[in-house]
Amino acid sequence: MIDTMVIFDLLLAVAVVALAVASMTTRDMFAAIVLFVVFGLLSALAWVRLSAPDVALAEAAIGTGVTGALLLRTLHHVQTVERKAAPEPLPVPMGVQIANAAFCGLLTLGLAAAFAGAPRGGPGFDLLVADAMSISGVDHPVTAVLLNFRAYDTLMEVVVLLAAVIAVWQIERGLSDAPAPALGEVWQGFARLTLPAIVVVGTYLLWVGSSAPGGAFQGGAVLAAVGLLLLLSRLYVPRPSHRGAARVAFVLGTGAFAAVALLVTGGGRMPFEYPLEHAKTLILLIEGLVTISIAVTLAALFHGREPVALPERAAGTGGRDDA
Amino acid sequence: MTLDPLTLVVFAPLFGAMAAFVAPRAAAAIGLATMALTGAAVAWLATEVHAAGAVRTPLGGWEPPLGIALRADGLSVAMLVLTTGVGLLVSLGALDSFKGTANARLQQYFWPLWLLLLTGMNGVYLSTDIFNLYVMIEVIALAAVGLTVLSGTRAALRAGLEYMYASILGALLFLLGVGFVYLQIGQLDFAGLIGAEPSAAMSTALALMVVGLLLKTALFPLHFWLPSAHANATAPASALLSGLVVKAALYIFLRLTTYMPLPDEILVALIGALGAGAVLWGGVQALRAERLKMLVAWSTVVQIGLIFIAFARAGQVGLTESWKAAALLILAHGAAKAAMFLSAGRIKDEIGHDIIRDLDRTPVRPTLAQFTFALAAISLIGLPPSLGFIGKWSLMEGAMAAGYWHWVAVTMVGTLMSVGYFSRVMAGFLRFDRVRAPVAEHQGWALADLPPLVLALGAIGLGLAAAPILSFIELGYPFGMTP
Amino acid sequence: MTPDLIYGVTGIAVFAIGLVGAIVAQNRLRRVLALKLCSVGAGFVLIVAAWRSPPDAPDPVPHALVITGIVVMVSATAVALALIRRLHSLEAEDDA
Amino acid sequence: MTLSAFLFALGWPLAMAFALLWEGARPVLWRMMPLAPLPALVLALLNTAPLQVTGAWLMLGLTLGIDDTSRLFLVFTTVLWIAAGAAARHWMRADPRATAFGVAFLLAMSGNLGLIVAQDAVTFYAAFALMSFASYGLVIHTRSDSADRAAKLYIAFVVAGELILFSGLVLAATQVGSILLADLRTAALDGLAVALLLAGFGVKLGVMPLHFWLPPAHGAAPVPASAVLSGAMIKAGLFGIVSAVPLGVVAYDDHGTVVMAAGMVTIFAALLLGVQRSAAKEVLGFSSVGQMGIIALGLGAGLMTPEAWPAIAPLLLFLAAHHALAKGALFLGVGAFAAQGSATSRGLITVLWLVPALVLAGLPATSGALGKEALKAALAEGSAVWAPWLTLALTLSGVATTLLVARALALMWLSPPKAPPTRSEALALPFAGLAGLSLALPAIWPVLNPIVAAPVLQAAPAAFWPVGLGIAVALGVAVTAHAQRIGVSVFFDGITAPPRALVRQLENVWAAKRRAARRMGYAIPRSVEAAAQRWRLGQTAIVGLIAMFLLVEAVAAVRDDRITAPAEYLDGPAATPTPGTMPESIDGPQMEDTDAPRDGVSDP
Amino acid sequence: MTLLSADMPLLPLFILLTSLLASPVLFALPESAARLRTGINLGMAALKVALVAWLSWKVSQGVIYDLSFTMLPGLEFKLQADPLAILFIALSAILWLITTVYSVGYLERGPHRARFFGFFSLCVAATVGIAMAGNLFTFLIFYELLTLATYPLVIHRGSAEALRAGRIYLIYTLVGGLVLLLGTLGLWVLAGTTDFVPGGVLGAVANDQRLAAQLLFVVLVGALGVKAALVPFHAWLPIAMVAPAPVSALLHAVAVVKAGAFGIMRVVYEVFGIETAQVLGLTAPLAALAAVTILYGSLRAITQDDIKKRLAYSTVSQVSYITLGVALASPIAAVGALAHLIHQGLMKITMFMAAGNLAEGLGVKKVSAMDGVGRAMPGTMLAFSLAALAMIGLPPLAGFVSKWYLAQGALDAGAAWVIALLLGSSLLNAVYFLPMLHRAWFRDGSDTPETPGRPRIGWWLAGPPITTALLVLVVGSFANAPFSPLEWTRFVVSIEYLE
Repeated sequence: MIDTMVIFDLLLAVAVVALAVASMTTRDMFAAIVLFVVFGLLSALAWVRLSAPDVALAEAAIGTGVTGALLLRTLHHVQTVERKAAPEPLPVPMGVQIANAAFCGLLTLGLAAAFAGAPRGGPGFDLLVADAMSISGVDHPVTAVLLNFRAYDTLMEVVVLLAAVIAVWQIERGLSDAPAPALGEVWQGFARLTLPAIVVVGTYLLWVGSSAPGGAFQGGAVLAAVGLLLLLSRLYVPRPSHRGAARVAFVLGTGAFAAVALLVTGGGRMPFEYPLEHAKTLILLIEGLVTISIAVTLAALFHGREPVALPERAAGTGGRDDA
Repeated sequence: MTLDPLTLVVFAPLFGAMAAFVAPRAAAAIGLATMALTGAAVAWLATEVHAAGAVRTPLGGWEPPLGIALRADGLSVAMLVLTTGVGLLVSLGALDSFKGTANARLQQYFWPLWLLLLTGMNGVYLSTDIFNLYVMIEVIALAAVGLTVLSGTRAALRAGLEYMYASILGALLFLLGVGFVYLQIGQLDFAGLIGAEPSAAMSTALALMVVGLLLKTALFPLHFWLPSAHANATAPASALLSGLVVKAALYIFLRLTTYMPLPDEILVALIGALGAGAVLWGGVQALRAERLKMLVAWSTVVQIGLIFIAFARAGQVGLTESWKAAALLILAHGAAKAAMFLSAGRIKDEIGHDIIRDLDRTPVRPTLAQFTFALAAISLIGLPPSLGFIGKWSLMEGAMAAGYWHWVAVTMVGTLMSVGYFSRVMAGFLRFDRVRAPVAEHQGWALADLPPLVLALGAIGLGLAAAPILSFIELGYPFGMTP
Repeated sequence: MTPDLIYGVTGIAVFAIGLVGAIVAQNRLRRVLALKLCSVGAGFVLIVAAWRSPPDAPDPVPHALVITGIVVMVSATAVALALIRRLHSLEAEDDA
Repeated sequence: MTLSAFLFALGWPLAMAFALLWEGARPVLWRMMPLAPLPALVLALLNTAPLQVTGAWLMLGLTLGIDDTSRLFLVFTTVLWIAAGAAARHWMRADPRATAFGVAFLLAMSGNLGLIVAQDAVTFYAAFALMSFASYGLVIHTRSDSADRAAKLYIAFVVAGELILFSGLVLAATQVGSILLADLRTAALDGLAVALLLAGFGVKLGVMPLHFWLPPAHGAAPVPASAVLSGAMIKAGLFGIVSAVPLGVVAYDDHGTVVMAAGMVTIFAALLLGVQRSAAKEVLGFSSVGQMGIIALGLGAGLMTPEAWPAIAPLLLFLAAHHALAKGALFLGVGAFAAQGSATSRGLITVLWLVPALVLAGLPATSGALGKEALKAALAEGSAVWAPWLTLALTLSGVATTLLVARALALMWLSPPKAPPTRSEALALPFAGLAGLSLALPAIWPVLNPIVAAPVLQAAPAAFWPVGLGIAVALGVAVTAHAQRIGVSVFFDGITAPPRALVRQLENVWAAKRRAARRMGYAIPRSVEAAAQRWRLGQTAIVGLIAMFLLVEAVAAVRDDRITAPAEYLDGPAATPTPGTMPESIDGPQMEDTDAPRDGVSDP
Repeated sequence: MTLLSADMPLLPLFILLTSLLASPVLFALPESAARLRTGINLGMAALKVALVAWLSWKVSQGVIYDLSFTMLPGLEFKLQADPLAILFIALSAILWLITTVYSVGYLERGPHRARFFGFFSLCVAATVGIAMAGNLFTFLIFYELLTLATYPLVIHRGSAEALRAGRIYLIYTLVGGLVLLLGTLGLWVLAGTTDFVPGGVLGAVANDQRLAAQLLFVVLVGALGVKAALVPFHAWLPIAMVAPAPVSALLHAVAVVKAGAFGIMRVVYEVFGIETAQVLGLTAPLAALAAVTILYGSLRAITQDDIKKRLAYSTVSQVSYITLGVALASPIAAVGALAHLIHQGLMKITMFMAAGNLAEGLGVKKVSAMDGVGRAMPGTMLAFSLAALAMIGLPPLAGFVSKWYLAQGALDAGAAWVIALLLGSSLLNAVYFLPMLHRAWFRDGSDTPETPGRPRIGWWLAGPPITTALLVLVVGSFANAPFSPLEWTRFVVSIEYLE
């Protein structure tokens, strides 16, 4: 039993490393991204093996799914927007290459040695978490950590997401609606069928988060998939008039999270110190709103540019409205 | 409501950012109000720190190591004051700089991004947890990149992308370091770091985190992304990036090396040597720079190097003292560089270009901006009585007392080079015989000249207040020093 | 030969591969990909560190950290990709 | 040693003189010219003891001989004549009146040598006259107007001098009743006789106010003649006084006062008059006058205080020799200088010329300084009233001499004297020989006569400043004069031109270099930075730095001297605190409480 | 109300502020507000003179003014008004007033007047600060401020030549400042204080670390020697002559070179202490350096045809008299040196203003063009002549007094060679000044085209040099009167040599 599992682990590890190398070395960028997606899924599998199903879910949904989609979308953009052949990158001298290789080798050795020398399975936060679970308001330890013990980190994580969407809108501000990838007719039908199912899965994931693997991020990612499909299938086309709502949706989770964190201080508590009796409710509320925000934000990140009214003259030519 | 200033300092700009994002038309007003609120919070915090030495808030009531605590001591507050003060003035400058309908959209994005940046920086200065720091530097990174590319020009985008790569890589190195720390000691808060036995994992963690931070703070030779990023951003963004953002990583570096001392004297010397490299190479590049903003950006590289020399100048043994010199230089550079970038931006706006060799070919002389530039240069060169001078004095004094003459020599060479490159610019300002048209002396005065002037005067005048600043920084013993 | 050792080494290898890619690669997209590999590698190390040999449950805190890391990374990736897209468009304008 | 030896020594040059009249013998004779005084020199060197020979039948009872004084005189006189002869041989090579010169030269030589070995008044007088009158031929040799004038003056003084001398000698001899000089100088002559003797010899000596003939004559005569005139012949006056006047026997206060005053005046008046002259040799002539003033000081002191004379006499002798060699060298040097064609060789001659010049001026440790310092010491034993003034005068004479010599030098360059066509280096040899001898005199003198030399060697070390001051003033005057001659601004332009040109050249080179450096300074950093960007060295640096850190830390770990966590943090918070019950954290008291320094390393 | 009490402890600060605060106001004034500017300028200058007079009176009565303010732990910003400081302040205050009058006339209708007068005030403030600095650290602060404030004045004309001169000036003085920083740090590290204390603070250190103390002296004097224009650091001074006449006058007479000389004085007397300096064997080399500078400056002056350059080289020479007097280590020589600080200021400012008038009124900038200018501008040239004769050292003018004391001091110190030096220098002074006077008074200037007609020189321009020339006469003639520079100097020396 043990042996087979070790063999499995070894094979999986080799596969993960090989895929990583392959995604770095494949010339074709599309193939590289596909390899990367496979790599991500196998990594998630490995994490399941390491008893981290929440992380595995998040990695599969966000780290691999959404990231892969973003990469493909960008690749599509890069490949469809015509430009002259990019100037050949100048070759880096052999000496520099050798130095790079040598340093990286040395570094890897050092990291590996340090890892080998470090204690594993040593005392972590296990006992602390176990002690505090009872008053955390949730049953699932990871969720407790995310939304209670280290809620500040999580808040800031959502802030990062918010910053990202603002930055992306800012970067692509005024870009005309360049041709975005769209699904074919068949796939559109498929999308219509699957959408309700995905919504259900996402909501479920959010709900179980409090007691079992799952939670806001995973749920948000799955719901974001809905958004992706809507966008791809052109079932939903962002319009300038939707901007206000979108902005609200982006900040909803962060705002609620932060507001709750501050408002609980009204009872003479620390920020983020949820009153025990309302802890579960508050956490669920926050999770729910954050899930919505995450879903909308991820979808917006996929879509990229801020929906703007296109000036007629510039339609379709990639002009800028604020130039 | 038991609101505490620590939380408010982080949350005020956060709410402000969200509000400014949701209500783009009122972004400027919201932004200014937020700045005022944050300023008030910082002031409140300062009084508390002044009274109590150090204050802390365990968030969620969870004490570290399980939870995360916010903590403020003299150094944190000094950094907060710098950030808020410079930020406020730059914001005022930005108001004028983004005037006009063409820039209305810029303004809409500037405010949320800047306030998020402020959130991140304030968070860094109050944080006591290394993973939290990782998240914070990511907040900073994304907001900073957003600001870098605000101008939307090709050069800015290229520089911003390069900055982004460097930022992410630096953060990931830091993250792996965090992983090693957890691996070894199972804790992530500063207090946990203090008692850690030396081990391979901790050393590796330190190496990864330090290099990650050096990359983010752009210490030579990891400065490759900085000059073009800072030079191509819009003026207020440049001011924020150069004056404040690099300081966040620097601050983390300083904190970290207090709790996890560099394990070998050689490493301290190495850091100093890199600083010397920055001073010399940055100086050379600034001397040959063709554009004003590029020159100023290279000067940032120089100043960062100087701060690291200050850090290394007395060796591991004198770290307690070195800190002060480094902290003073950080403050001095923050104010002076922000002033310089703002004034450089003003000059560019008025003249229409910032080619140094053609500065004297225009009849337009934005006198006040040029004057501000000169004042900022005084602090950056380190002429008395500026804060830069006091910092340099502390640096050289420590180096001399310890007999490290090479650091003294490098500092002096750096100073001379800074005289060289800034006087290139001044000569362009003050030369009149290449202009045929009558020179309009006071042409180009604007309200936007005021913030940089205040900043520059602050950079100079604060030198007179160095003693109180130093004693304030020591509140709460951020350097573990016994009085 | 426990899973934590295997996957720990795997994680470090992945991080190193990503690092090499990040410093060597010239293609903008591949550099993003490389950074993502680094992030996964760092995640491996944290999760391995949290692992306890069964039947002990793993430490949940690192798991939470990795989830945070994943979200942060996707945000950063999105921004980087947006930059790439915009830059590409602008350079295409130049060519035109 | 017999009379014949003396007669040969004296007759040899006489014979040569007559032989010169035969044309066929002339080339050989000219070649032998330096050898003419040789027998006399041999005579002097061989006879270390006093010697007297008589030829009762010759003249009024010819008495010749050598004593300590005359021997030394004979030595330096012959040396000088040898050198002059050597110079004359070349100087006169192409001269149409060479024969006349040669005859006069040899006759004068005979006379000079003769008077030194003469021991009776008549012989002495005869030799003296021979020398004096023969010298007329030397003075007038060039037949130029100036030579004519000089010769006229010369002959007038010679005539007068001879007359006075004659009367003096006669009077003295009458009073003493003997014509032997030895008797004259030990007897108590009366004042008149002494006065006449002093005046007669004084003319030859050139002490003021009897000096008028001397500078023109020295200036007019050909160079070899000037050398002997100045070096040897005027010493005859001194020799005469020493030989004939009863010094150290009777005190002649009045005479002494007069002589001393004359000497003092002479020293400085010679300077004032000399610097106005426009020919180098004339200036040198005045310098001779001035030097004789010093001699006169000694004589005057001797006249006033006979007790001091034994101390003074050897010094005067030494000074005479010193002046003879140095001045002879200077005159010959002028000739040698004039004969040089190129500026380089003139420069070389000038450098060599400075040797006797400085010796004459009294550069410390040279004969001039030694003699004067010894003289000061000796004079101090004489009149207490005069002593300080004498000391001062002697000291300042150094300044005066320096100035005169400097003037001569300047004139030599500004208006070089004419020289006949001759082998330029041939004239340099005798000059160099004399110059060397003048420098070596302090070493040679004791060999010749240790007793006489003793006081000289014991002389106090001299100060440099008189010479230095003289040089400084001379330079100043020269610069000023030059500046005035060519205009002040032109002058300053002139002196600043070479350095300015140099500076300009350097500036040009520097500017070119700087431009190049500036170009490189701009180009190199740019290209290095570009290469660094292109090769992505920054990226490499990231991994490089990490690797370096790890390496250093690994090494430190192996060495096990790592810097560990700060001491006072170690007793910090508990490793695994429980939530809610954690009273302390990093800002707890642990940091304030401890007094230990933060770093564990420097713990005392 | 203690601030306004009879003693007014903040009096030194007020004196500093009269010009320091005037500066920003002057900057802010629009170019056209000429009258207001002139009013502020003259008012502040007059106020300063009055305050200085009061201060002098108080100090002579034994009141001690000492203000300090901690900048870094143990390191104070310190102002003190000791008699030595008063000497320098009085000079700067009086000459500021006079030069301001002159500048107003000189710059009439010129460009950048706001900037000019702003920096001008700042420059005077820096000078006052230098004078009152109670420690080397404070001195350094004002020393650098002086550099920065004079730079815009030097390049005021904004031409390529001016900028080149400015760059050279800046390089010399900033490098000097940097070296001074090094020296100050060294002093701080060695002695633990940078205070100026009569008798010095380095006595103990000099025993233990002789070499370090000697090195420190070289560094400090070298740094200060840049501004004092000691050979070989003098090159900037003649080049800086492109500045407008009032600036040259101020640079040479009051601010820059005097700051250097004054600093050397402080360093020798109050950092090292004259005895310590002697023990360390440092005074003789300093004297030698000063002697070389004196001769070199004079010799270079002779060949200059440009009037201002000739005056500049003359300054190089004359300022070193001060250094020489300090280095001779004799109280009498010190009196000479200090008196020369004042006297040279008066003489040189007269000459520079006169030269400025020549250039303004007649366009005469060369010595060779000075023929007959005496008749064209009798007042100015009389002033010039008086100052020149004073420079040569003719009694009863100011220059004679200081030279007399220097000579006496030299004998007192057993350095007879200085007499020769003084004679030689006076001779050279005569060589380069008398031809100018000869040309001005005894030659016909018919060939200079500008001469015809009355020159356009008003009283704003002609008055100041005449005033200072009269002062030259007065301070020389009444040298022994109470409160004359000489008397005050004796007072100062009695303090410095008492310890």
